Amino acid sequence: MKNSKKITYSIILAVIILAFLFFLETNKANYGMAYTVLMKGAILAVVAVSMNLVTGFTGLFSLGQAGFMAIGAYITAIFLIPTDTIQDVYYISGVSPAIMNFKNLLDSTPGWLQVINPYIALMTGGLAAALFAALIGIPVLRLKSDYLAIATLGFSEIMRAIISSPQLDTITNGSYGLKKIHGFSSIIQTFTIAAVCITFMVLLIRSTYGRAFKAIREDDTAAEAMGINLFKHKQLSFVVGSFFSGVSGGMLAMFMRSIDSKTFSVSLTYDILLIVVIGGIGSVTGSVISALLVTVSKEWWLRFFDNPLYIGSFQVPFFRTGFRMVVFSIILLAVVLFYQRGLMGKSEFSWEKIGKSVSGLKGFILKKTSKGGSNHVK
Amino acid sequence: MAKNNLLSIEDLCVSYGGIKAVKGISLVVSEGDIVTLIGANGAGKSTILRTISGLVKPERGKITYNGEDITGAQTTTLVEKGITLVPEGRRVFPNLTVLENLKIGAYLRKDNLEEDIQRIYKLFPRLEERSWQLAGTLSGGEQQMLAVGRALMSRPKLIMMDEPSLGLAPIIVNEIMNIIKTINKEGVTILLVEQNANLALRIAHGGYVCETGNITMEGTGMELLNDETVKAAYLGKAKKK
Amino acid sequence: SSKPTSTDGGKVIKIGVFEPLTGENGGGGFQEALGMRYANKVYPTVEIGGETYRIELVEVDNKSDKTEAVSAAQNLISSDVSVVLGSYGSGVSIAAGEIFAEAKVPAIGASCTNPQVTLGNDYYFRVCFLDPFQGTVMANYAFQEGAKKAAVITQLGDDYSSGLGSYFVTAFKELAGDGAIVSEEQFQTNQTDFKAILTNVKAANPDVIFAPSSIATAPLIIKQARELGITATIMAGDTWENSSIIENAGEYAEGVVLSTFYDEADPATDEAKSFVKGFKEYLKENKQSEIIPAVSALGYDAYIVALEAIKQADSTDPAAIRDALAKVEKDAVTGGISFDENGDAKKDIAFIKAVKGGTFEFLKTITVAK
Amino acid sequence: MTLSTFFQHILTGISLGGAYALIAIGYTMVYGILRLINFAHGDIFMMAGYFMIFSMASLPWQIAIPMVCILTIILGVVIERVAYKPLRTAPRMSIMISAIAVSYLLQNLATYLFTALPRAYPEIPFLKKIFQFGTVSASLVTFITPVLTILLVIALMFLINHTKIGIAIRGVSKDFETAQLMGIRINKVISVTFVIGSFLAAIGSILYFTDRMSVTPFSGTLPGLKCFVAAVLGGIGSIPGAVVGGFVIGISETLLVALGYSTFSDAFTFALLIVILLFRPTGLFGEKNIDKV
Amino acid sequence: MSNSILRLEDITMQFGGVVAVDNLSLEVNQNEIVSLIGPNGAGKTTAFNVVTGVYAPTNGAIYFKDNLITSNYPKGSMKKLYAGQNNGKFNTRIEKTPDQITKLGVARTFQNIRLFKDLTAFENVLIAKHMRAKANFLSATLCLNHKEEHTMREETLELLNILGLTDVKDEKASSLPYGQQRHLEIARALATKPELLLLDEPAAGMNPQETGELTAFIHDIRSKFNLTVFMIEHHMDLVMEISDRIYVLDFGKLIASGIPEEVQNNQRVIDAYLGVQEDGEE
Ligand SMILES: Nc1ncnc2c1ncn2[C@@H]1O[C@H](COP(=O)(O)OP(=O)(O)OP(=O)(O)O)[C@@H](O)[C@H]1O
Ligand SMILES: Nc1ncnc2c1ncn2[C@@H]1O[C@H](COP(=O)(O)OP(=O)(O)OP(=O)(O)O)[C@@H](O)[C@H]1O
Ligand SMILES: [Mg+2]
Ligand SMILES: [Mg+2]
Repeated sequence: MKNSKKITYSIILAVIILAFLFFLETNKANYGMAYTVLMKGAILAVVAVSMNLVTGFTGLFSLGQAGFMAIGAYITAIFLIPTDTIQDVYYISGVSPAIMNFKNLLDSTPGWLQVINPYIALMTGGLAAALFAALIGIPVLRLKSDYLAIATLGFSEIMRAIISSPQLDTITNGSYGLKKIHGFSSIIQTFTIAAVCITFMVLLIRSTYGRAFKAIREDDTAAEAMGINLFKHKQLSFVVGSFFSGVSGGMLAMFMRSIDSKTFSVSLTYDILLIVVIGGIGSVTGSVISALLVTVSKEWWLRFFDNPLYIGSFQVPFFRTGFRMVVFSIILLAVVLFYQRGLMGKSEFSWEKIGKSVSGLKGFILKKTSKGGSNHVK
Repeated sequence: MAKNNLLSIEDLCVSYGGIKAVKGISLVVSEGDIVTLIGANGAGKSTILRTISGLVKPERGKITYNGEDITGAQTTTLVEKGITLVPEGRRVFPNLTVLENLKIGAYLRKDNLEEDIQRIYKLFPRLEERSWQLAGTLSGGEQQMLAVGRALMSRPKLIMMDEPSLGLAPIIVNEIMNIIKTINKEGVTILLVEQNANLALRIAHGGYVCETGNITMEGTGMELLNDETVKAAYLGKAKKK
Repeated sequence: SSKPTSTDGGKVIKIGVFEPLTGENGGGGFQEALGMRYANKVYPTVEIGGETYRIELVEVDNKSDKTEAVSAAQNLISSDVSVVLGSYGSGVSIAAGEIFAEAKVPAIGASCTNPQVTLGNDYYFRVCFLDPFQGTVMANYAFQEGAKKAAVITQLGDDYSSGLGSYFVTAFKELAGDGAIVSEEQFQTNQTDFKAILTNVKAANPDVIFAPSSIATAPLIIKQARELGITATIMAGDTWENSSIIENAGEYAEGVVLSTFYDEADPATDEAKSFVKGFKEYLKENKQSEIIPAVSALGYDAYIVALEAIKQADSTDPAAIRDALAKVEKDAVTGGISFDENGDAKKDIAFIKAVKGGTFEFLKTITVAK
Repeated sequence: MTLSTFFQHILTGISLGGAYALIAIGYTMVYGILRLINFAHGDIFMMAGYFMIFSMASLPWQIAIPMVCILTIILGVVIERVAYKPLRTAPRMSIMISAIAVSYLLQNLATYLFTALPRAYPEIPFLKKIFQFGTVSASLVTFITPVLTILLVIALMFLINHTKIGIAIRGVSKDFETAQLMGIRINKVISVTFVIGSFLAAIGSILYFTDRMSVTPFSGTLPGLKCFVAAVLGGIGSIPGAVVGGFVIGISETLLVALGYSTFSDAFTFALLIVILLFRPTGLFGEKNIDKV
Repeated sequence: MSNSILRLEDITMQFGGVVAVDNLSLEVNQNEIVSLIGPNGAGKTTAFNVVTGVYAPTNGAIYFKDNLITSNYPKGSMKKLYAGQNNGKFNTRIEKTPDQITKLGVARTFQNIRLFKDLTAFENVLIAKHMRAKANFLSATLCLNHKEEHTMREETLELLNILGLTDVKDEKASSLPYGQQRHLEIARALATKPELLLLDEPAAGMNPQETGELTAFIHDIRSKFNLTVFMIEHHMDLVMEISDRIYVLDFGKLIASGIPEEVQNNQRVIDAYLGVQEDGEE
């Protein structure tokens, strides 16, 4: 396929998506469920891709995502809780003067700065997560495979313990969490931020640095012998990945409007890992598709399993609360068993493939119709 | 010769995904013989051995062992029947010691192993010196010795060796060929894949030449050794000196 | 449970049930939902504008998980519910509050006692009292019973537990002096081993232990404490009025004291009388223990308050119902209910109960000025 | 801290550590052979708890205990067959997701079938006998746990290091194909591993729940995580490592709480783990990476 | 100034009690082809590993183009265990990582092929170009380095062409036949623009015919890229034909060195390594 053609197709696709999002935005009331679930899917897509960057493309099995997301989320939240309600939020122990001063400082900035405040908040959250990643990366990235996984998981749990500790009540509001966080202005905003983040990571993966990451994944000894500085590149991937985990944590805070430390427990990391693997380790498109699919099906489409189902007056057995999650687990298992390498394997979306399958489909239909035709003659 | 056919293969086809690696070969190994399979890289030699061992499932064809159809049988069943493979690329268990590697070679045997272990140590003194060492840290050649020794531990009827001389010092290569002759004299049938066609053909009773998935030539060891095409293609001697 | 809309064709008004039916709080959420389901059974219809509407409960499971709460709440909104009931556990209610407020659908909390649920949210109401009140009540009770030293055990990262603990500490210090809290311990979510904490508590030798926590942890704390030879009175908040705790802790549970929203032995209203009778049957039908959990009663109350508001609004319109709710007055199972400007039920009485002979026995009521 | 309080803590720590160790061995063994972090292990342990509740409802403990062991073993082996065996040649991550899916399934199934309300764990009379030494009190199970753990581990170590099946287990872990060439039936060997792991989980579950008295669908989550950490700390794949790890975590956790750092008890556990890994990148007893260049 | 490109001085490498390389000194000169031979387990690969920084030697020093790049002496528990010689001669500690050494201009292939298995032949080579790329990660990500990227790709194609891999450039490395994998490893090593190329058994698994072709090929690349080649090999045909000089190791020690004829007729080498050649075979 020609490049220009591909670009045209891509632009058309982007326009369609935008139009769809615009439609959702204007008809929010009627399509609330799609609106909410897609928004969450987009946010999870960012963190899934960031995990894929680290785990799938660099081969660093990291389970620290929840921790980095927590950092991003709390920082974003502090930025985005309106100053007039902040005392209500820290209702038990009061708010630390440092935060109060900071909020006042923010409020005194010029108007345009306040408009881009959410972006600054997300950036800061991401940067803080990246900073933490850089610090713990120094000792931890020497570890191999599962040892690295458990060390990063440990970090994430430590992070959570610190956040929920009563000692930090005036900053993180300990057990009580942060609320009244300013949310997204529209779903288009969410998707745009997500798209920018994911595009950046895709470009990184495609660059010469991304290739070096893959080399490390394939065989770190050989990669090192090819002059790739293992530590520097692992660190780079880890820090960039954590940056975007932090950003997506911030986005999650904006989506949920209220967060607490429990949100960022190990199971969040598992959920993300699940999305990554279902999508295909080493496939960005896979992660994105899987983030949307998993979220939409788990939180929306499968919900009917939770309610009693009648066919006529016959009540179908098994359909009651909790059944949805049983079904979800079974589907999950089936998908892993069926698609051992995830939905996309290591491959990415490409117009060529679409083209191929479309022409394949065309051929199929043509055959069918011609067959049908001959039948007709008979 | 009224030798019994221990192993015979008819019209074997194997492919990996879409790629055909073996395209309908037939061959026969008589009981008590050394048969060698030579051919260029990627000709499909290892694939043939792996298919006989049940590690790869054939697409078509029939493998008979001792009169019994063993096509597609499980690897472990075949080992029980006395077929052993020294796999390509050594494949020692890196986390086991040298001694444990030898013991695991005799996994199905229930009798005393001591005598056999001593025999292997005599064949490869280096292994005795390093009996406590984790096999993963052995040098390439030492691992190759271990792989051969391990296969002998099961007292097979048919032993298939995939490039047993790979990475061995010349002196050991000669040694290995002698060992093959010795165990063959003790009654073990041998199917040998070797890049060092020269040596292999010299000790073999019969040989096959394999090219891109097909058998292109067969004969006794000496016949092939003296064949001009074989000389030119595999013995690398035509232009020398 | 309810029948689907399609079969009978009549007019329908939907009430959302927003509860954790699985996850950490799945147990409590289930009991609260039972109360609502029962209420629906008792009052299946409502008159609006002279027409009979069938009331359909739309249940969604928020899995005790804040992240999922948002989409679960949205699911209710998408199902066009006129009013929402729930949830057990304040965290999920707070997370969902924004969604309800934005969609302008009123929500009535049954047992979510955290002040933050209704604070600054014009669409959230609740039929129970609040943690600060409850904490103060228990501190007062302990002090009245002669306790001089108290230990507090709370769950980290849990706003209910930590919040209640903190209100208790403040109140008890005020009453008994700054040194009266001899030990403050925290434990982690899902922790099952409390011996280390309890050994410390034992060493501090308190007169009472205040341990507000979830149903799942309660029997563990009680049993392990008694096993270690701790004899101090163990006290907690409303969540502990749950028969599963007695079932699990067995005789160890004897003497445990808690505050709760109502007393089944002494029904205050007519509504309460018929509720106690009917609901016990209903529990039996559902293969549950026959002790009525307080949260079930509150769930029932939330439903009938919603019903009353619908009647008064005489409309299925959520906004109208919200306005009616603000003015509603209803004699419910847990007493008369009307809401203050925050949307909180004006309740100033807490019932103190203790476990005796394998059931919860009423001790006294305590009133504290807010 | 008085001396008796200290002893009380130590007792608690050792007993907790013993139960952790038994579960950690399950992780380590499965990891040792499949390179798989069996996330479902904690939930198998939880299910063993429910099995006991239902067995004891109608049977005396003498029969209930072996019954629970058998049921748990069956559960473990079935899980292996259904969820892991078809993935022998799949990437490691996929098997891990399969394990997570099984873990979700068990939790959700337990919630669905038994509700999320805690269920009382039956008392096995003799285990609950309480001993009193001055002010220190403890039930028999507290003493039995560490002793039983050590005994089982000694037996297991012998099995792994000195028997044929032991060598086979270690061999299979590195190379399925070559193991088959040795005549080893890998599926059988893997099943044996799951039998042992699940058996220990059942025993661990009996000891653990007898001491803690109630079961919920999430009862396996935290012990699961802790024991996994214990296995890694000891060097995942190493049985003595898992035991030492189990005791280290059990005791240090208890002592930290005892010292008043309950907020950070988990954090400290993880911090300890990270520090140990920094000095010994493959845990205390983990095998070094033998990747000869 | 000498014309040596690599010089090992009293290198000892000890693993626990095993002395793999024992007090080895040798020198490779610019543009030479030098072979390192010896029985299995003699320490040849280990010597390569020490040169390329995979292991830090227990004792000894290494010079690359007369610059000291590695130097070490027994430390820690090794102080007691150390069984080599020249204890105390060295007192500086310089340990370079493999990537730093590659950057200096030393590239290698591996005895057991270590390609990036799941990547294509093209990517395998392109990755090796990364080290010499100048773009930082931001400019590379934002595609500001397309000129450089373009040259990298061009050069990669050229290398593949030279090694006869153009046809298979888009195939996964793991699906290539053994011989091509060996070639690809060499291409990848060359992509790092080395001055010294270390080949560990390049002819292993090749038949005599293919081995013969390798001789010509190594000569070719030496002149084309102005290389020095240091090679481990067990195929005596190849070694004797191609080497300017040969070093022979046994039990970690140097037992002989010199031009092929000398080594071939050295009795110690024959006893330890070559064995008595059967007639017909050489
Ligand atoms: N796992 C695999 N997947 C895909 N293709 C494979 C695989 N294994 C082998 N092949 C291909 O099958 C063909 C035959 O390979 P095989 O290993 O049998 O050759 P061989 O004769 O043993 O070669 P060599 O002398 O290099 O060992 C080759 O083209 C090879 O690339
Ligand atoms: N990491 C290690 N730990 C312990 N011993 C080792 C290690 N690496 C190598 N050895 C030992 O050092 C010796 C030299 O090994 P090396 O790989 O250098 O041999 P080699 O000369 O390359 O042999 P070959 O020709 O067989 O490849 C061997 O005896 C080997 O067992
Ligand atoms: Mg081969
Ligand atoms: Mg070597």
